[in-house]
Amino acid sequence: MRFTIVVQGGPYTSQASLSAWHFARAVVATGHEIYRVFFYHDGVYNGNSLLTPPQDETDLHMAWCTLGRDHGCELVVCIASALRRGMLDDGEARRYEKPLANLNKLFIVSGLGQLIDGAISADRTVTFGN
Amino acid sequence: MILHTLNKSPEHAALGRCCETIATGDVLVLLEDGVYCGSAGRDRQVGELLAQNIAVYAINADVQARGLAVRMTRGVTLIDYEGFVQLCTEQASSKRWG
Amino acid sequence: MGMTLNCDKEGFLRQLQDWTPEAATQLAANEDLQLTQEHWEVIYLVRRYYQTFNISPPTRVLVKIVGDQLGPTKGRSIHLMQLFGGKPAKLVAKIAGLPKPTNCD
Amino acid sequence: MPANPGTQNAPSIGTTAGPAERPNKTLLFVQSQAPHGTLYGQEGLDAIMMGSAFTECAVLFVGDGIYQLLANQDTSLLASRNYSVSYRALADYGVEKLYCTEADLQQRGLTVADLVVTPCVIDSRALQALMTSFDVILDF
Repeated sequence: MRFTIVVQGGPYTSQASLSAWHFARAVVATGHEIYRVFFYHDGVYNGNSLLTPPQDETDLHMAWCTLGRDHGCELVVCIASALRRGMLDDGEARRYEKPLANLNKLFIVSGLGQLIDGAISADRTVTFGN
Repeated sequence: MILHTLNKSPEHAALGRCCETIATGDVLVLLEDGVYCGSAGRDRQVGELLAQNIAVYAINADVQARGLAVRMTRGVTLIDYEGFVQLCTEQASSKRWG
Repeated sequence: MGMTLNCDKEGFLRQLQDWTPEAATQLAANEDLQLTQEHWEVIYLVRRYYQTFNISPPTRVLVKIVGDQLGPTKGRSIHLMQLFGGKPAKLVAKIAGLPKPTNCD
Repeated sequence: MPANPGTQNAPSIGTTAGPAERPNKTLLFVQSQAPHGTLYGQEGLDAIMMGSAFTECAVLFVGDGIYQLLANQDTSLLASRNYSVSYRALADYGVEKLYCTEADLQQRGLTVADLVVTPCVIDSRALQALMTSFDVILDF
């Protein structure tokens, strides 16, 4: 089956994104497919390449990156949620004349249409929030 | 049928709303702080669900992390995340309470 | 000639309260567009809609409300594209002094 | 920063892919948070409006979520977005089906006359049937 996973919680604020990551790994491990991980609301903070947790804590940002890289799983950040929370890729940083971009390049900035497409196209949609 | 997830402790109104809405054939997965709803002394509503033959599961990692392994209500089934995924495939949709 | 407006690189007003009809004329001129009566009725409709509902309508909804309020012959995307080009909601937002749309639709 | 093989293949943005070739799944959006205390309601409404461009959508207000529809919200002193009035535009987006429960209204001393739009008031049995009748539930 194909899963869309919606992540609404920010890392290190609630457990939502840690749960979502465990769930995503289990989807892959059980032979199912991740159609898309959609980061919405505070979930967009998971894409922040500047996150620097202590070395003896799980690096959730890198954990998502590993999942995206090793399993080709699509990590999509909602553009409207991301912009208002200061999560920008190079293109948006230029567009809004901001001094830097902090969104990891493994994350794709896209519109809310990708949430709806994910919900419609996947066999199952599971939401993690706080 | 629907897989309900609950990630709040019994302090929170989410438990009551979930229990009012859940129907026969649905399943409940307790995760994060939701696992307290299935622990000794806090399990009244979950006990009622079990009595109605509604299956209640709890994420083992959350149970272990909170020191609840010896305090969970009999009848609540501990699952890992793979089990969670399996339950999702068996239910038509999922609903988050929190 | 032309007034000096405080716009960003994409030609959107930085401060929405700077909007005036004269500003709209200049914003349109920046896009090589000369506003006619048919443009103005859409501009004012969209501003009213924004002030009433606190949202900028996407093209699909713009077509509907133009149809509802200005008549079915105008409530067609072809009419709005003739007036405001290929992405009517975006250009209308710019000229009518509505918030810059996110690259969402 | 890790190398990125995927970005060049980023999907096109927003609604460019038409809904026609998709399975016609229906979406139930659930609003469960009071307005202003969190951004869930506002961002949930954005999702509802986007959803309406794709498929049949309905909105269920549960618990404190019904407060999002309370009339006379004035956010000018707060300097926050008053999106309660935006719900009145949902019909223009083709979203006509709004639901709440009698119990949630009663517990809060509300009637539909207190709301900016008029949702369909249902009981808890109908609530179960409603949730089961949609293909996907999106919670906010």
